[in-house]
Amino acid sequence: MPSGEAQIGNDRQSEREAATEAAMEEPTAEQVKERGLYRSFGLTDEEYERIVSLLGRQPGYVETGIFSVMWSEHCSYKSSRKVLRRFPTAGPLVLQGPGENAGIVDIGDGLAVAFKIESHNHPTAIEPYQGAATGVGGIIRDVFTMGARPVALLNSLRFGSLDQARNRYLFAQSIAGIGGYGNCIGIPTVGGEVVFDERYDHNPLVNAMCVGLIEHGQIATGTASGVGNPVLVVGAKTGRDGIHGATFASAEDPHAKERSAVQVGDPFMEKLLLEACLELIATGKVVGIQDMGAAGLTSSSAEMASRAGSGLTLDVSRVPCREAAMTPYEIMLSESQERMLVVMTKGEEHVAQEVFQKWGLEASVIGTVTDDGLLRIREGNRVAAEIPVTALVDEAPVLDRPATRPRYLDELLAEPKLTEPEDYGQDLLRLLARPTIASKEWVYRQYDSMVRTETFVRPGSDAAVIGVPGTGKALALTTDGNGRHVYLDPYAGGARAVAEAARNLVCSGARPLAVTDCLNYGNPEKPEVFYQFEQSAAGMSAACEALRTPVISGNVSFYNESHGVDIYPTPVVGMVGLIEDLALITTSEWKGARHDVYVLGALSDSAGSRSRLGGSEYLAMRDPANALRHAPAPLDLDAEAALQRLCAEAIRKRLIVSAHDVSDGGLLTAFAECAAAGDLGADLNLAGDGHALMSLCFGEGASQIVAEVEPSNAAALEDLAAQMAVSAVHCGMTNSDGALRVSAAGRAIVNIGVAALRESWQGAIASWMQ
Amino acid sequence: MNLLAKIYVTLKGSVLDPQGAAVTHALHALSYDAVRDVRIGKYMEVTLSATDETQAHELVRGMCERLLTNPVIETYTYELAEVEQ
Amino acid sequence: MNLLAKIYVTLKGSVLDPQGAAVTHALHALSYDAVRDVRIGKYMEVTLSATDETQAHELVRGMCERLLTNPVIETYTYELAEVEQ
Amino acid sequence: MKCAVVQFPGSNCDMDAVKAINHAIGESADIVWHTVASLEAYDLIILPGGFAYGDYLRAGAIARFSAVMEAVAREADRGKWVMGICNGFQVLTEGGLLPGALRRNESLQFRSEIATLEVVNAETAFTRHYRAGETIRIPIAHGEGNYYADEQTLLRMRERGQIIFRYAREHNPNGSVDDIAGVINERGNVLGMMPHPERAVHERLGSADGARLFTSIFESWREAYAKR
Ligand SMILES: Nc1ncnc2c1ncn2[C@@H]1O[C@H](COP(=O)(O)OP(=O)(O)O)[C@@H](O)[C@H]1O
Ligand SMILES: [Mg+2]
Repeated sequence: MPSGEAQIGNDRQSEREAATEAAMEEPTAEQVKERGLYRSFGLTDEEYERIVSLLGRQPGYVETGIFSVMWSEHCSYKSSRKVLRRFPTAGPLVLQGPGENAGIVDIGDGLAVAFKIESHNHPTAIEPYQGAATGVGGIIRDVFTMGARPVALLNSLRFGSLDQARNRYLFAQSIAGIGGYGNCIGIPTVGGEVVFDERYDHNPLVNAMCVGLIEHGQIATGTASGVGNPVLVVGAKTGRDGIHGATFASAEDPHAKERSAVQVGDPFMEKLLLEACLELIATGKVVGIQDMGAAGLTSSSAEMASRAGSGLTLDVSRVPCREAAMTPYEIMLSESQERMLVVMTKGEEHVAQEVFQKWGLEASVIGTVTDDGLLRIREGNRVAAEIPVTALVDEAPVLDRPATRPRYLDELLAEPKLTEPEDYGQDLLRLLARPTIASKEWVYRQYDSMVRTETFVRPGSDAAVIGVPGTGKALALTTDGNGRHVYLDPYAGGARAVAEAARNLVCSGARPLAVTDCLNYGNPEKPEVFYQFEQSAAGMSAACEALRTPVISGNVSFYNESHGVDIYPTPVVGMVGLIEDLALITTSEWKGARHDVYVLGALSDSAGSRSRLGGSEYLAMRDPANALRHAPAPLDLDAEAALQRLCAEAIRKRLIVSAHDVSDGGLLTAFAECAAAGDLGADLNLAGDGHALMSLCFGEGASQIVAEVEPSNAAALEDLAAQMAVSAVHCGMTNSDGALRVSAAGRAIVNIGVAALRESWQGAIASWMQ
Repeated sequence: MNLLAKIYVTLKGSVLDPQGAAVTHALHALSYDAVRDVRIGKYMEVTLSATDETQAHELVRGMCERLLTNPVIETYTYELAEVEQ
Repeated sequence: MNLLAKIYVTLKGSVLDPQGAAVTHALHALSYDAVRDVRIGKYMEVTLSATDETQAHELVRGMCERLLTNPVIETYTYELAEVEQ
Repeated sequence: MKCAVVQFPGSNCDMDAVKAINHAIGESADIVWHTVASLEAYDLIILPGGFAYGDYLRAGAIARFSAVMEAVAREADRGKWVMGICNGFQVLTEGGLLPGALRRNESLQFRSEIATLEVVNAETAFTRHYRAGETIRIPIAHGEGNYYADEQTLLRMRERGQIIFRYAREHNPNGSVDDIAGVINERGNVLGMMPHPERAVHERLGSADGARLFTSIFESWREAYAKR
């Protein structure tokens, strides 16, 4: 019987190479310069010269590695720093703004909410399950490192279109990874969004958000103060994972990928780490604590010292390693997951060791806090690196990237000329089956959204709602963003992301508190991309001002480009709102038959419909070739703010029983979602015909909310709206005969059974994924 | 000819294997102190038909690289044997 | 002596293997029509020390039966080989 | 009634179980760490949901060797009530306190939703407040809930009324044999179920149907206590 055996050569070989490389003598400072090694780390000649002048000598190999990660885009925010400074970040409730691992907002009762969003786009493109999973793991650490108990997760996702097998693979695996991590660690994943567009074909976006609760007195920070205080590494052992992940997040160099082996997440380890860290922080013996994310020990130690204006001496030979013969360089740059850096009060290191032992984890003292302002790395008695902390952090380059308004923006046309559909209902069914519009149940049923038993509104409504134990209050949570709109109008698109997030919270009965943002863009070295970045950030700032929601944390992801194509500029807004009374919780599905249906917010103005087909998913469906050639609707922030005030007040007065914001897919989609989710039909009337009717039905971009009102409250709602000078248009009534019927100027344009609506909307993604 | 490919997929040496680590721990807790290390991977039995061995090797390598493993974190080996029926 | 045990855990023949079925489907979708069937199990590499081979066999069997497999649904085979160091 | 909720490294529904007991029957419950050797003091022992030891290898496989599991087996032998929810059910089957095994969901996906169940046997200490044949809604959240037992075992279980909950016909979320969602041991004091009754104790959570498991056991305890 013939039998064969094959060994796959190249992987084994590259492992051997890596091992020999590690064992090799470390290059000298001279060689780093002569051979231009710093370039392969991503440093420019200019940056190298700057390092030489800051140090007053040539940096050694380890030092060069440390500078390269600290000065990378990922850690230094060198391209974005100047722009981010313009965000409004202050507010009466802000307890911690940007700059720490997560922002914190006061919610009364001595409690606060900590939250942050972060991208893990590049790792996901390479290994979607682990890339997405470790993204979730990282953002959870950012929250519990503040002393907060993580209570909810959200995720904002972008993939290429599902007709490509590769995209289906990336999508399925990312969802599995997100669920795999959150489910295991026991934090409910309660919301998010998913958009499909070929612009994300090679650059999927995975942005993960974590929300935590904290008592005011328990807030911990990432500071390394107090000379002589011990520094500990706690949690997982260090391996050769993802070395240079931060620097090479953008590199197209194949060696870079080889080098930065993908990190594998261990949610079980993180669950133990989470419990141990919270227990440790509660002892009051922790001086500072910071998670080790990108650039691992290097960035965590430099940032902790920088915040305190102190120095640190660390001995890498005391770091517990998973692999043999790891060099100082590798230990400093490893991105192994599930680790934290902790500074304890001197003499209390045993407290950390006891707590960690209970949870079966290691806590090893690796150094001390000094007052000389130096990050000094030893390997036993040998000094491997000695760098002023200020040189790494404060002196990191800040760039003034040129911004140029892209030509396409000046070539945009007004509304497209589409023929009016014979049957609006058929177009609505097709629209509901577009993966971007369709129900995301296929996604969120893979997430445990209920663990902790505080999830009062599960995924599927405008925002998720979770209870705040012991208070009778709740938090509403959402993420929103629409890259196509931002592409077509960067400023208004940025503003709209904020407005939409706030509107989702308001529709749920909440008062928006603050924003965390994840800014995903292409290559910032392209002036057109930088323009998109700058303008959309400015638009977000304006909306944050108008809606009084300061930015308290965030993250930037650049270089989301492949083959010269940049993704849509995709700022994602994560927002948290406070619901003062559980009785105010409101959801989007219709609740009962023979209720009045209103649209709050103007349907039209002097220029016709307030919505526009430009930028809409409907236009992308009807005429994909021209989807990017028409301007979207302008945004009126004053009108938006007024609309939100009305909705909030109407909910507070218990005038409305359901509220749903009108967003992707437009007004008919919003009606259909209310109907499908509530299993109720309606008989509705709209005005107009021709193009105006089409953009009213399918256009996007206007500030509108669909509200359901019991007849006995209809007059009160109309009065309130008049008083607040916001339009409230009565469109008709819900019914109990299971059909959604819409007519316009006496003509029936939609007549579809609710079951059929639901089938198109709910089954679409599943049918792609079979 | 009909063949059985036995495919062994393992995580690359430097990639963290949390499952293996947990099982090592558990074995130690059960007093299997003699155990130094555990790595956990996948084992697949694929039955297929091919015109000859060369083609079979090609098929198996192809499916391993395209679907059955992710070369970023995994490696594989396999054995191929003719079977009856 | 130092040994490497290669352990193969598979679902019992009578137990459905949905993962294998899914992979078979996926392979067919990639036009690997030559594939008849796929069964998916676990592959474990356990390095251990033992005084002699008999003891090693005993150890490996013990850990398979107590922890590494669930006899209600799984069976296993293994190979044992001496290794250096 | 003295209630213990066992906490393994990786348990994550432990607090939920404590909260549900408080809410449904007004009793407190102790969280008991996996190293504890005696559970003598308790009337009801709950093995909660979660991912004990990360569910690595097989769900429940490592946890069942915890010191506390010997105590659980001992108390079960003495007739104390033991209830394994989700991961707890997996630990009980792995440990041999309940028949069968839980495999990966047929869809190969984790599934989280509110499931519709049929109460098959309402004559146990855990289910006396339900009606046989009644339909209830209880959340599920698991990736390995696909119950399996061989034909012979199933036959025996059916004869002895050991099948307690089934998923509603055509709504089996994981492919379990005979649509089984929850089973009991022969003696009737060890219950295992994949759905999470502790997540369904008031309407705000989407259903209050799970509360009756706790009230049933509470009444069983009161009766037994009154007899003593
Ligand atoms: N990736 C996801 N994870 C969890 N929930 C999701 C995800 N994508 C969408 N959802 C949920 O589906 C519902 C609809 O999402 P979306 O259409 O984006 O709402 P909206 O347009 O109101 O922001 C929301 O409740 C949302 O939280
Ligand atoms: Mg919405």
